[in-house]
Amino acid sequence: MSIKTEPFILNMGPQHPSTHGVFRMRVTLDGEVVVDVEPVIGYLHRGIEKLAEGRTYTQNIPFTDRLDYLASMTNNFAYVLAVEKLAGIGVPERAEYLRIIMAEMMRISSHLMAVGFFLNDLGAMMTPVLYMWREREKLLDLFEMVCGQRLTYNYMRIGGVSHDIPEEFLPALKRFVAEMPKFIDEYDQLLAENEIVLTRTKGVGVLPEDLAINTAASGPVLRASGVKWDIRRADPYSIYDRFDFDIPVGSVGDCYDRYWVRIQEMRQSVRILEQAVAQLPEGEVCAKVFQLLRPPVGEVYGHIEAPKGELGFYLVSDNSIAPYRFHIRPPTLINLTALKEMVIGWKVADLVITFGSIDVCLGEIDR
Amino acid sequence: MFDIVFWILAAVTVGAALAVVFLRDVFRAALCLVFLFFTIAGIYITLHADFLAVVQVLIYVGAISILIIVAIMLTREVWRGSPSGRLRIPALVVGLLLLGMLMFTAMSTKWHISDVPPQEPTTTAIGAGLFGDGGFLLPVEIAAVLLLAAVLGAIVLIREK
Amino acid sequence: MSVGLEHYLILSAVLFSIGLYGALAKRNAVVILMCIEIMLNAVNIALVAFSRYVVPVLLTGQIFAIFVMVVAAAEAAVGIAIIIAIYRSRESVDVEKFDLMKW
Amino acid sequence: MRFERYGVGVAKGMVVTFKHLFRHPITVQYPEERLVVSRRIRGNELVWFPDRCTGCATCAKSCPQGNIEIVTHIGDEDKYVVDKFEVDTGRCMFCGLCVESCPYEALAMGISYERAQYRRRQLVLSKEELQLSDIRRPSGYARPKIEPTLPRQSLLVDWDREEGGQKLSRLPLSKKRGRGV
Amino acid sequence: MTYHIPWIVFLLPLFSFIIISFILRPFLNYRPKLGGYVTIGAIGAACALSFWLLVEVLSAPGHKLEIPDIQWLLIGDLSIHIGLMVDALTAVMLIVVTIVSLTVQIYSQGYMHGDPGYHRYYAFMSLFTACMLGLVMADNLVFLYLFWEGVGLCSYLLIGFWFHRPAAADAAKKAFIVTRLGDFGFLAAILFLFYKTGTFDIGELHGLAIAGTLTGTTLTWVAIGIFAGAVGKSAQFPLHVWLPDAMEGPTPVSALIHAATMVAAGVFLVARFFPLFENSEMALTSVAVIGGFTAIFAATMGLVMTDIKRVLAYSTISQLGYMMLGLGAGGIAIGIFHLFNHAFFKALLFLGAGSVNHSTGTFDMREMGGLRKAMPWTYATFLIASLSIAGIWPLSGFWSKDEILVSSFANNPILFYLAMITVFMTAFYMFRAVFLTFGGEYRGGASSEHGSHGAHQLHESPKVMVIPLVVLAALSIFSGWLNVTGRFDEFLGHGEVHSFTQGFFGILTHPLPWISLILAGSGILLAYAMYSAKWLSAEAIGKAFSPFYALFSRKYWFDELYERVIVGRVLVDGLFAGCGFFDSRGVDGAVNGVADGTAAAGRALRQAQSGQLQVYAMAIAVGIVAIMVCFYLFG
Amino acid sequence: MTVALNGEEVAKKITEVFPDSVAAANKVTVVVTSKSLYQVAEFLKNTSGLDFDYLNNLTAVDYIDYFEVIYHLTSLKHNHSLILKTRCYERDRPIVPSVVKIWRTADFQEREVYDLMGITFEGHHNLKRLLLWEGFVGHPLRRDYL
Amino acid sequence: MTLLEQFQLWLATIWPEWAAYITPAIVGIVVVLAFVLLTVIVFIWYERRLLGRFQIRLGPNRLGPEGIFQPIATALKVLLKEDIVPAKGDKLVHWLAPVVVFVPILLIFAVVPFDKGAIFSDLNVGIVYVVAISSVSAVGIYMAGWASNNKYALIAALRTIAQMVSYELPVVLSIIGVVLMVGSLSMSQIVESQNIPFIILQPLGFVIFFLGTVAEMNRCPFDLLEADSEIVAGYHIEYSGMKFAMFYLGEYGHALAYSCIIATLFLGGWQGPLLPPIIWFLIKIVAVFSVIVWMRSTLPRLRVDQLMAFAWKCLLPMAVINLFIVAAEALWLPEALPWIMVVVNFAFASILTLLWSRLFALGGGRVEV
Repeated sequence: MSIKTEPFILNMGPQHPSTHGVFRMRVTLDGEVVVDVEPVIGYLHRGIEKLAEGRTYTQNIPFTDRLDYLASMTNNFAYVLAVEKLAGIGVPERAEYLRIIMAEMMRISSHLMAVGFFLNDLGAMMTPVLYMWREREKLLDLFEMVCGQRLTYNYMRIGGVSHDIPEEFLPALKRFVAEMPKFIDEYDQLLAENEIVLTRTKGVGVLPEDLAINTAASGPVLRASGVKWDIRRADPYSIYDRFDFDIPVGSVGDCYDRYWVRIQEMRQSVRILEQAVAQLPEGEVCAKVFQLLRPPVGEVYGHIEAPKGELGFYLVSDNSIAPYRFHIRPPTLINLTALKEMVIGWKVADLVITFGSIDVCLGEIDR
Repeated sequence: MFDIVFWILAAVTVGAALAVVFLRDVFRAALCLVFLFFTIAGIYITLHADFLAVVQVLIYVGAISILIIVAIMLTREVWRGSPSGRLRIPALVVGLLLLGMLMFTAMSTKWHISDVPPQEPTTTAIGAGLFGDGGFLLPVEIAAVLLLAAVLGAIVLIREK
Repeated sequence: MSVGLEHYLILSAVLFSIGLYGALAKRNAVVILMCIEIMLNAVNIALVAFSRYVVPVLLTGQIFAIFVMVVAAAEAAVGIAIIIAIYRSRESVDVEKFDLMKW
Repeated sequence: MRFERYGVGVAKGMVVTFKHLFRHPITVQYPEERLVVSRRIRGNELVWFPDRCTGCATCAKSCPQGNIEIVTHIGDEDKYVVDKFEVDTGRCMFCGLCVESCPYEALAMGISYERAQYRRRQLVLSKEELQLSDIRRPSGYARPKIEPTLPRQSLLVDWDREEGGQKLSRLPLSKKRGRGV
Repeated sequence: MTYHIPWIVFLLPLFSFIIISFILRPFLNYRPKLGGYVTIGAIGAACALSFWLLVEVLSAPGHKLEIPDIQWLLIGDLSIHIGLMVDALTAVMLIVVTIVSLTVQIYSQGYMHGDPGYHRYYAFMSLFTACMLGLVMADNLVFLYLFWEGVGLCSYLLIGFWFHRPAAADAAKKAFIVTRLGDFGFLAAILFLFYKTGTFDIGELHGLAIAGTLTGTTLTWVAIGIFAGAVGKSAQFPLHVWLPDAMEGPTPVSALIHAATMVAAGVFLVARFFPLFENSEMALTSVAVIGGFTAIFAATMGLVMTDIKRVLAYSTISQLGYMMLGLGAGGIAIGIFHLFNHAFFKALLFLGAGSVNHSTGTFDMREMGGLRKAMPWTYATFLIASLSIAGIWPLSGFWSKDEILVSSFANNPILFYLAMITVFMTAFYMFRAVFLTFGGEYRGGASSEHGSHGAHQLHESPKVMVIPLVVLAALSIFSGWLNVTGRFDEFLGHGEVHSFTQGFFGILTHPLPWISLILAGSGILLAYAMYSAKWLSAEAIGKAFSPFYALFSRKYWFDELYERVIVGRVLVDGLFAGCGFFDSRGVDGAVNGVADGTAAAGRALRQAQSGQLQVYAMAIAVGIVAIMVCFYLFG
Repeated sequence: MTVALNGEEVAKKITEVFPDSVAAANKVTVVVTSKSLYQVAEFLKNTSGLDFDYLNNLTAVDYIDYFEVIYHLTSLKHNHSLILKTRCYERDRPIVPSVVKIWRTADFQEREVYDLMGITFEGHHNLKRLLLWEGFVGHPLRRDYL
Repeated sequence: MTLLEQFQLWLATIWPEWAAYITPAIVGIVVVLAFVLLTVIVFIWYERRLLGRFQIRLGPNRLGPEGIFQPIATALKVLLKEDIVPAKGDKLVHWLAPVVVFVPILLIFAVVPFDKGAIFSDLNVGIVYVVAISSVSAVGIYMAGWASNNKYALIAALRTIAQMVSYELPVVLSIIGVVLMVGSLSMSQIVESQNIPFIILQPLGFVIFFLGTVAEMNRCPFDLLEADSEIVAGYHIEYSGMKFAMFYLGEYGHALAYSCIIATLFLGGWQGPLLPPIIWFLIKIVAVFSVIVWMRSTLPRLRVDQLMAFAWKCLLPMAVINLFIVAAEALWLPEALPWIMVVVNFAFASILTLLWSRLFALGGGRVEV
């Protein structure tokens, strides 16, 4: 039984605590029930794709930092991989390991934020966020130690990484890797079994498997829907084929599965870190690459498994020092495609958590 | 002491009632109605009916006024205001006539005023009166059924076909 | 003259008449409902006043007032339900537009 | 919602928060207490060494934003004399590419992080302002020689480290007041 | 404490109904079995308490428990009490009802498994059991009538349980309407009785009848009226037509309601008012005659039916006729004793049929066959019941049926001969059913239609269905032995010592049992010859007696008679048309004249009806003021 | 490891069903005419053995003479990939059929290309500007936009 | 005889009647107001500090010793802010709403017994008075939501109505359980009759009352009116300055008031050994408040339909059952053996919790549109 009401339109955002940035959803509500959602984006549009056409390949690296600013090292990684593929440049062994260490640390850091703010969207009053922030701060300390910044790292270089790690880095990382599983257990204990969380998230915002594939959802969102697809395994880049890790897969594709998949991926990342730290060889960290790189004419699409999904760079070179076309395939914009299907019929509160469970980053959506 | 309180309350009550009738903004009229209910609770206290006063607040302020406010919201007639209809003048005449008659009756009748001081506290006495021997047990049951029927009826009326 | 039964009765009469005027003259159905509530309250005042001054021992008037409140609650619920139901079909709560009972 | 676990899940969570009630807070009482920043910190300023600079403008070319404005004329000994060396730190994104590209180590990142100003204009640093001074010191970013001279970074990982059977619940901090470290 | 037990016995199933339908409702979606457990628990407890009551009654003086009444209604001087009475008759009926009900409910756990209306079924069954218990324990006519209609209602609901099937819905309506005809007589009798005596209390009525205050025509009419109710409910001629159709309900329902308990309520009713009947020769005779005639009449139709449940239905009608005959000819004890035994073996037969259906998916005997091997337990129990109903020594049917034969022989020889023929027929059609169902080869079941029940899928029913069969089979064997020494008759207050109460073997020294045994044996033999050994061709015999065959198989055209003649001609063409004529001309003419005048006036007056609430309210207010003014001016 | 299918082989398969649809093909890419794009896309998605159910990326490049719209396809089932391209030559009003009905994911990406590159996707249910506001003049990612 | 009444009697011997009537009233009002405002300020500080510690932060600690003056600074800051009224809002109602929210909360303290006799007015209908008065603030919240002319505020206002009305029922039913044991509606008598605190005698009633009041005062996990992640700040989204401060004070005043009521009804009020009664009372309200803060720091929020379902499907039936049990025990159990009741009630509480957790689901939530 429902009482007939007239639908009204609510502008959620661009200033709203749960839009994780400047995102706007034009929501049509019938009472509290969501009837229609239309994402309105572009508030953070900076035209990076156009800017990049006027800068050298190296100069573009800092711009990639500003895409998904919660995982900027991964963006560096994807970009330099694409350029290396375009120009055919090899990377020293140590640099490969360092890149993977950084990428996995970044994944943990990004997932910590995602899970924390997802729980905050559920109404858990900052506590999970602050607990997870504590671990993220430890990682940021390490990043700062390596490259001097806490948010926009600009660490990867074409042909390797910019600096070798300082000597106190490895002990600190080992210590982090040793204690991190304990903290993940604590997060699980904090809210993973909480009845309120289960009720709020189980069965809510379901993204069915076929729709997930058809909307090209990627990353944890795709895996939560039950598709075992991880580019690290499916199309191994860098040296991911040397590591032993599992791909956690959800079953239903609801908010809880996405939450669960992220928690499990953190555990797997810790596993990869353990192996990488143990195998880290000595040696050079950067191949000799000419500063004003001129890759041969051609095009390349390089994609990696970023924390939020498949991050792709499509580069076209005309043998000049700047890319002819520089296109970014942002994972979260594409993950948002199915938002409407996921939330229709649910309440406003479910819209918020479904959006939170997709884990968007507006820097990347708007570019 | 009670006299002053009564006069103040009576004046405020009548003022609030007039506001309910004459205010154009329906939402404000409803707020005045809430206020009216409050002052009537005060009048009950001057009549030594403390339990009734609390019940007045509980039922009228806590429940009925909220119902009315929700109704105002759902019908969205606030901005159209509360105009008077064609029957304004006849209604005024009839109202005044009735007021005259009632006041005449109240003044002219010889009431049998009892000298017994009022009971206090009234809670136990009302309880005994309602549920005790020779009380109003059956009317209470009927009132319960009435409420149930009203709730069901309201639900049936409101629900979509 | 100190306040006595007559004062309460006159207050009740005044409130009742105001309520009656409102119920007869206003066009908004919700306001009419509010006016009916005023009338019921006026009656309650009279009942309690009688109870206080005429039969202070029995409290029958107060008990009656409680029943009146029950009826008022039921009336408010059903009345508002009716108003909303009519509002849905007529898009208005103007009683002058409610002429379903005509002929 | 079915409380399939009779509220055990809720209770577990409450226990976790209760445990945290007795852990030491990780808050740092800035500005009285400060964390020691990384030796490679890219603080929000640059340090320019005029004596080493040849005016080759490699830094200006490598800057993605075109922030570095450098004007030279050819002076004695056929060397460039730098007339103007201005960095607009309001537009700078502190990527460090200029520092990395400088062949003579004439440019370095600063270690300061309290460089807020009231006017945008004040963020444009002139040749004089950019030079080494008490309040403007270079960091070890891409300058391996400077790096070991700086204090060890305070790490949150060490927050509850046990040392000699005793639990450190304090971060290693520098308690010095004033700007910079 | 004893006084509470009847109430508890009555209230347990009622509460079970309330719990299932109102309290458990939200859980039933994911705990469907809950309804069944509640019902079985309630009825099991009621059954145990019934035995306690029986023991109490046995030891009570005059076999009657005194239970204080509760005042229910007070209208003027008339006070209607709610009260229960427990005497020997009630105690026996309680045992019958609770045992059969309990076994049927347990059986239903298996039979109704997976039905979407599972809990609805149990709710109705609980309600039925409650009503039936109330009916047998009621101590006044109002209460009795209430439950009388209550069981009718439950019967209606349960026949129409699968209401989406038109046949079931029609059958439910038919049952309801036909029994209402009889109930009309019953109601008239109650009202007449009250008009004459001013009391509803059954005990007082008994007293009045025995004391002779109530005599003559009054008594006869009252008795006939009550008997009309019994005829309707017990499906006696001529109101028998509903019972075969009632087989559209679930089989356990047929077993409980349309075989063992509710249809027997008519017999019980006659027994309950037996003091009234006793004082009216004519009433007693009509009971016997109707009973005897129904017995043979229904048996003839049972000979030719192909649907196993219909065979059993006609057999039920026939056996109920026996009971009536027993009541009319012999007295309470004899009729009730047959009721007692019949309840067990007939319930067993129905449950057996249900079990067969569970396996084959059909009720048509022509499509069964050869189930003996596949369903040994069902076969064995079905056979026991068949032997019992055929009256084979020493099974229970023998004892009660032959007792009826003896008493009718003494009372009315014509009825005795009819009854003797019925014995033969009973044996024949029952064993026809047994041989067709269990003997020979499997003939495909419902597979001829949708192929889901191949021979290889034949299986014994689950344990939960078999155990009630076994329990009932045991009762079908042994329940008759209760009266071997006449204890049962004595208990029910039947004074005279019968020739049939001379011990287990002593009975065989009489000639009459032998005759009936021979008749029954020849019936079985004939059935064997025709349907098992195929010595005689059933078709040939059918052709030879084709007029009879047609007569029997078309059920004497009774349905058509009712449909065409009574409903079509008498009611529609006669009564309704006459009324219609009077209505359209006489009444309407007058009405129209008045109406035209009124309409003209109304047209003038309706201007006042603006349809606006406030105008009316204003009129009221003006009226009040006017009245007050008048009061002050003129009062 | 995702296998990049040989464009020429795939082109052969396509021409078997849709002759005249392939404009060019090389080792990695298949270029189809924009008219037949929708049918070819449907074919690539639904043909067993190809099963390109996953559209990784959709973008466009302005080669001044023509626009090239690029579809990066992957089959999750077989773990192989293909680059599908189409070209449109009218600079004033380039039109390409929309593939939203085949791959729902093209929704935002086509809007983005429309917004920044000015290519109209025929059959898109909601072709509005995505990143820039309504009323913005020009399409910034074209080479001639300054 | 409360202390104020004694004071009044004593005054009447030396002062004229009217002055003797008014003075104690004023004194009482001042004392209660002072208590409320002071305690609220301390509570604000306490909650922020405690919440900080739960979240391994420090919380405000700069102003004064351990930051005790931070609420005052906050209040000053809030007071100095610009008072914004939405242009299309109803200005009068917008102004009135904070008052209507705040005043009833103050009025509740009139019947809170702080000590033996230390009660402003020992009404014989005390607890009904509390329920009646506290339902008034729902109107205030509704007014705020309405007058803001903001869709978020309106959603919050609608939620208020639903939530307050729904949770009032279980709260009142669990109060009746207490009243049945005491036999009086007066708050002071309720305290005096608690030789064993009712939390032990009626654990289920306590849990229902506690959850119901947490919902009534809109605290986590039932804080749907303010749900900042969904409807931003709910009904006070358009408030700033002094008016916002009133809401803020009102919220903490509400928490304080209900802590007092819970302490009075279930924890034995001011009763306790050794320490002076007022200290016991303070300890109890702080304990209750700490639990509320603890819940706030841990639990996420329910969804609106689950919230309603929780009231109607869980709390209400359990409250009814609890009431029946308590009534039966009050009738039949001998007065001398309260411990039997404790055992029985704990057993019932656990059985009911088990049953409800097994049998009741709060519903899926998805609506076909």
